Amino acid sequence: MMKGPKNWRLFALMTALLVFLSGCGREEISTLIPAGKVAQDQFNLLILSSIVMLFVIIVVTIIYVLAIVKFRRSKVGEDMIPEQVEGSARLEFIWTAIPIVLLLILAVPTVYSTFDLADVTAMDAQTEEGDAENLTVNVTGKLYWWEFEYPEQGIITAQELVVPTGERVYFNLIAADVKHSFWIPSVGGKLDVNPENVNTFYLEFDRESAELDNGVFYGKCAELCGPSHALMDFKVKSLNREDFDTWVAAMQEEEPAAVEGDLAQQGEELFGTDGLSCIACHATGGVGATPGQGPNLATFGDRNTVAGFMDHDEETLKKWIADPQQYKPGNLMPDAASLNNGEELTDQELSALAAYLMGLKKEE
Amino acid sequence: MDLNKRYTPQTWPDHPETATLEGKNKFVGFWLLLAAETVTFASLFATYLALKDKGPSGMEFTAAGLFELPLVFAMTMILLTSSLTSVYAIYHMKNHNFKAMQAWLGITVLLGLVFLGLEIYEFNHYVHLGFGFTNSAFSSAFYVLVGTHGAHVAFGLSWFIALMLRNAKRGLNMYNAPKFYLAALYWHFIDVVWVFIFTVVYLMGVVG
Amino acid sequence: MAHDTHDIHRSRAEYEFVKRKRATEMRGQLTSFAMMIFLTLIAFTLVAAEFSPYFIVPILLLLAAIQVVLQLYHFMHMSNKGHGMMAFFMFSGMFVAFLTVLAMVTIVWW
Amino acid sequence: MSSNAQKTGFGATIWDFITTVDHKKIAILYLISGGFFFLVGGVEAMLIRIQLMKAGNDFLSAGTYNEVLTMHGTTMIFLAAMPILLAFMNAVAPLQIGARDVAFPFLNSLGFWLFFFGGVFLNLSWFMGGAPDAGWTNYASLALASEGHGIDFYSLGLTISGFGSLIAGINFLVTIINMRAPGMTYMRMPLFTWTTFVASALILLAFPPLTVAIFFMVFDRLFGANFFDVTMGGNTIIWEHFFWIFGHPEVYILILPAFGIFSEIFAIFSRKRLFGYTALVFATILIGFYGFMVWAHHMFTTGLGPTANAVFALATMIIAVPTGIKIFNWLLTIWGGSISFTVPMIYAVAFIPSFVAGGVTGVMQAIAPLDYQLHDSYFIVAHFHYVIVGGVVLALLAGTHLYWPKMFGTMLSEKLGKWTFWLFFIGFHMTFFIQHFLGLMGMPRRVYTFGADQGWDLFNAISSFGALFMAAGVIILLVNIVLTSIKNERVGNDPWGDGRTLEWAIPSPPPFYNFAQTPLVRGLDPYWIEKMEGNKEGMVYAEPLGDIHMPNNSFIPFVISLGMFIASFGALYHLDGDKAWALPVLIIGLGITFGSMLVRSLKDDLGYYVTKEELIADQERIHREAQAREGGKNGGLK
Ligand code: HEA
Ligand code: HEA
Ligand code: HEC
Ligand code: CUA
Ligand SMILES: [Cu+2]
Repeated sequence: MMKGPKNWRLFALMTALLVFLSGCGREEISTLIPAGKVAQDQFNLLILSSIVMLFVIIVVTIIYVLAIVKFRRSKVGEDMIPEQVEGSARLEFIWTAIPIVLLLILAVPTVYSTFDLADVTAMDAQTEEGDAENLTVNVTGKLYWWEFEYPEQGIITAQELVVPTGERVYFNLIAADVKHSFWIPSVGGKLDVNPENVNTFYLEFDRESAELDNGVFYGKCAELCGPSHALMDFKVKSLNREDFDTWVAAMQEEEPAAVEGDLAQQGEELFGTDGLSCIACHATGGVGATPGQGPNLATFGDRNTVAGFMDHDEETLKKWIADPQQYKPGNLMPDAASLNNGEELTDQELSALAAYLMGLKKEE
Repeated sequence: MDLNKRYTPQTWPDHPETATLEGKNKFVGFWLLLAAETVTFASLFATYLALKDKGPSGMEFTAAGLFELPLVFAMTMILLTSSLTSVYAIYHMKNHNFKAMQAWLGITVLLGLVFLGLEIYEFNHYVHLGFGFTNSAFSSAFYVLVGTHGAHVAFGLSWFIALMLRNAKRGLNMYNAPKFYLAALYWHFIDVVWVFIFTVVYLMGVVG
Repeated sequence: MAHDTHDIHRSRAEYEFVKRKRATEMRGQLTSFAMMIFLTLIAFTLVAAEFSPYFIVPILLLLAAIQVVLQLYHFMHMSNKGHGMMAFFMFSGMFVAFLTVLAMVTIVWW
Repeated sequence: MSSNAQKTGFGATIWDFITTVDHKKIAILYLISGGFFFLVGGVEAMLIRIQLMKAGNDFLSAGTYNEVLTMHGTTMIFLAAMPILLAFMNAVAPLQIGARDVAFPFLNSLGFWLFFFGGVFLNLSWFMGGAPDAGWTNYASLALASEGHGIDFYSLGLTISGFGSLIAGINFLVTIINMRAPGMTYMRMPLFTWTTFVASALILLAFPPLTVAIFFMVFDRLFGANFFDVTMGGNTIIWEHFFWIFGHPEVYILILPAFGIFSEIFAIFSRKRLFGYTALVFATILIGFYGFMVWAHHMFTTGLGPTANAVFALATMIIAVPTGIKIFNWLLTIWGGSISFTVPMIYAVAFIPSFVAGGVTGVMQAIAPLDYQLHDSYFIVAHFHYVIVGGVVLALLAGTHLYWPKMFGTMLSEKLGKWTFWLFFIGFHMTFFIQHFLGLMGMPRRVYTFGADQGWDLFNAISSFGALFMAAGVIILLVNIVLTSIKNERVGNDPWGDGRTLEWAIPSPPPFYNFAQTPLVRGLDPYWIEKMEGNKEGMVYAEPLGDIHMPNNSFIPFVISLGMFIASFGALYHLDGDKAWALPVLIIGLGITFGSMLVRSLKDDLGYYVTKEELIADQERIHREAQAREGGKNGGLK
């Protein structure tokens, strides 16, 4: 509703400060610290409706407190029989009319915003050269992880969404198994990820995630989808357009960077078809890959987390590979032993895999 | 209320179904049940419409290709007629003419049985064609909608039969008159549902 | 209280009168029945004649609606006195039914 | 041949309750079993709060948490809140309209036993391979994917108890339509009866869609149908629609009777006629009516499109208007009254700000674009616990205190009652107020754990701490009940001293035939009118003393329900394939059910008469007991 980016950015900054001071959550995830137009619109609605509601509560409270103070039996006398009033048409009218007015105040921005936030007509717009004008990301929700496909750029990644700042990014959402819901609280309200149909909406990212404490926005699955629903997190990196283009270019490189170090090379071997066949589920290249059974690991080294929510270090990674079920109950990755004919991997083998995976990077 | 009290056409009240409080309660309660049934069937119809012709890719059967009208036409005529015969039964009930009522109810039951037989034949036929319950969302929705109606028909018939047998020797009294009346109401309701089934499922299905 | 009915005794004449009234009513029912059959015939004929669906479907639904009214009001006597509450609940039921069907045909697939 | 022959002994009492068709005893059955399930649901709530007490807690495993969460919601809504409300409806509504009984005593009993066996069946899932784990909403894609039999327990259990609710709904509707005493016009009915009426109408029209959807679920999971199987052309959104076409009216089924209870309380303890009675009645009807047109506000993020979202957003907001009318009329009822702060009244007074707070957050959620942020976050959890706990549960607690003397003939301790109130009330706000902010800070609901890096630790700890207070309050209530039952001081007709409606004109507890003579109602609040006119009897009569027709007790409702209970096990295990006993069990169960139904319809059951002589004797006994009480101590408040 607030027009003009400058104007509302200031507003956003002010409110963000305000809210931050009162300790309303972390900036990576709080809806109270909006970091994009959609979240900002919604935040403004929150403020507007809160004011209206506060007014309602205050009116009720005043009447209420007066009544219970003035008319307690100890005050009016034990034997007092009050007048048996029937009602009052005028009062009925007043308390029908005023709420209606309040609701009308809410109704107008509601309808406006509902249509505004659903406006994806520009999604398929093309430049004169026939390129897409806007960035579109196809999101697939899978049992406890997220896949992000950039159809125009021909790249696929997982767990970490990378987006440019300052422009609309359009999303196509679909579930591969059960229903999920795609939510980046500080950037904008959620949309369900249904198994039967593609849902479409847009978001705008107005802050570079590098400015944040943890360097990423937090994304969540907001629809109960099984035991590990709570852990179906993803992270969002918003880069300025330049950095974003660099990232895309790096992803588009056909040749994966050479694997460095003996340990990592051993890891690569283990990862491949001659080893444990991790590659059967996990692609390691950004381009040409098809949607996979497991997350694309091309950018694994750049990530902030393992499996979307755990610390990004080798120890954790080793533990995860050895026994994923322990950390994310019900997820679809087999433990390493079962890939290794029932034998536990040695610590050395795990370290090798970890070293290899940590070396998979696209950013510098 | 006295079960053994004998009535003659002259002492038989105008509305025997609501002449006692019990009767009136049953009567109102039954109408309410019909309102609930309306919502039930609406839910089934709504689902059917949403899932019509939906199935796995390459699905073989759609409404337009499957349904055959002559059979449905016959079923419709039979059920409509049975609705009329049950009206006759109630007409005689109100005139306190027990024999005639039983006779018309008998006809109603026969027609109902034929209808049910045809429906079973129809389902059987479809299954043999390969259109089974588990084939597609469409098939599930179709069988559950029409099957639920069929189950209602079966229940209505059992109700009629039970009433006729139970009261065969007793004649009409204040205790069973509401029951006959309600069974007839139920039968009409089943007919109403069928009107929508033949319209929405079969006719609109064939039209496409 | 109201558990027992008041006994009524009608004179022969009264009885004959009521009986005649019922007979007339019964003829009305027959007419309704004839109409139902007729409407059904129209419906099936329309479909057999293969007109355009846009033309047929609304008519089919209209015909069905008329049949329902006939059933409810003539066969099920919903117009009789003392049916007010029942009619109210039936219509409420139909209202919910209508909303349900409307929702399922409009906003389930998109 | 009256059946009030005094048999004693524990076995006889149990048998009496199993076979009873007396609405007052059925009310007690509902109260006990609903209360039991409330404790079960409450323990589940405590487990939830313990698990979420701190970040990364491992008190419950992920799978178990989902089961606890699902069973908490399902138990509280279907097996605790609704049955306890049905208890009060049974205990009070027929008395309020001057009826000797409900319209269908037999069905009343059947409704209870269906609910009971459905609830037991659902809870047995804990011991038979796992409880349902797809949330109380049981969304289809997850429900179909759920392993084990949890979801099947949910489907079959709710089907059975759903039939029970439907029967109860029809029963109350017919009772109120047909059985009102002479002079009790619709516009003289007490508000609790009115809300019972509208809530029953909602039950009548809202349960069928749920039943249908659950049948689809059963067909899909157990018989290979494809309603929700996307790969076979099915559609999971159908489930969502049906669930909420039922689910939204369901929350009004809960809140309307609660409104009714509070309406009674406000009038009684302000000694004042309800302000704007007519407006209150029409607001109730309107809420019921709108309740059917707003369900998609639970689906704003499903992707129905902006048009649907906008329409449903506006429709939802409208409900604030009739609800506001009620709030303000209550305020004006106590305004100018003489307010006595008894325990029920404290609850009623506390209800107003709590419920308004919950209601206004509801309206905020109705703003569709804002709901994109709020949906499935803890803000929602805060909203609905504010309306449910701050509205419905407070009403249940208030009603328990208010109607306890009428149901059991003895008063709960006011002192302990106040302890319960304060602990519960403080705990309630502490637990749920803070959850609004958790939601706004990005915490999704239905998460079994959360990381320490999300900034939610402190608020969750506070929330969990508050829940302890609620538990303490509930435990004191239990103590209160035990102590009063032991003391068992008998009370008279009108223990609160300011009763206004017919139930306070007859003894506590009322004799099994309720009214020896049917009362004649001369206006709104008939008992108050008679009292004010100095009528010692408290009633004028519409008929002379005469024989009263009563229904016979029956064991059949229990057996019918038991049959369905047994059959459900058969159905549930039948498709495991390796259990040969399953099919026979299914058939035997259905056989028992249909067999006993057949017995019922073939065997005439004409009831019996309480003769005039027996009545006179019984009235004299009641009179003697009252005299004795009067001589000793005056029961009741003063
Ligand atoms: C007793 C139960 C109860 C009651 C009474 C209500 C009452 C209302 N509810 Fe609530 N609701 C639930 C139980 C209840 N709800 C539950 C259980 C859920 C979650 C289900 C789940 O997902 O598991 C839910 C979820 C829910 C949602 C979905 C949120 C989401 O999942 O995204 C919405 C959205 O619109 C909503 C809205 C409302 C509204 C507008 C009211 C209104 O009726 C409130 C009206 C009252 C007032 C507004 C206060 C008094 C009025 C005044 C003083 C007048 C002046 C006021 C104004 C002008 C604003 N509710
Ligand atoms: C009537 C409805 C009702 C009631 C009364 C309550 C009452 C409570 N609820 Fe519940 N709740 C729901 C309906 C209800 N809830 C629903 C529908 C959901 C959604 C489920 C879903 O998402 O699917 C939900 C979800 C829900 C959640 C969210 C879980 C999640 O999303 O992950 C939480 C978390 O705090 C919660 C907490 C509580 C608490 C602390 C209470 C307290 O008020 C409870 C107070 C009661 C007690 C504390 C009883 C104490 C008993 C004892 C101490 C026992 C003593 C025992 C003996 C002597 C034998 N509830
Ligand atoms: C059957 C398919 C499958 C195989 C084989 C498999 N994985 Fe996975 N893997 C998955 C899935 C599915 C996930 C996502 C789990 C989740 O987050 O719910 C995953 C997640 C991961 C992650 C975390 C990804 C991230 O983005 O944070 C790593 C690392 C990983 N796997 C490594 C391996 C290694 C190493 C092997 C071989 C030893 C392997 N995987 C074998 C399916 C598989
Ligand atoms: Cu995916 Cu929750
Ligand atoms: Cu709702």
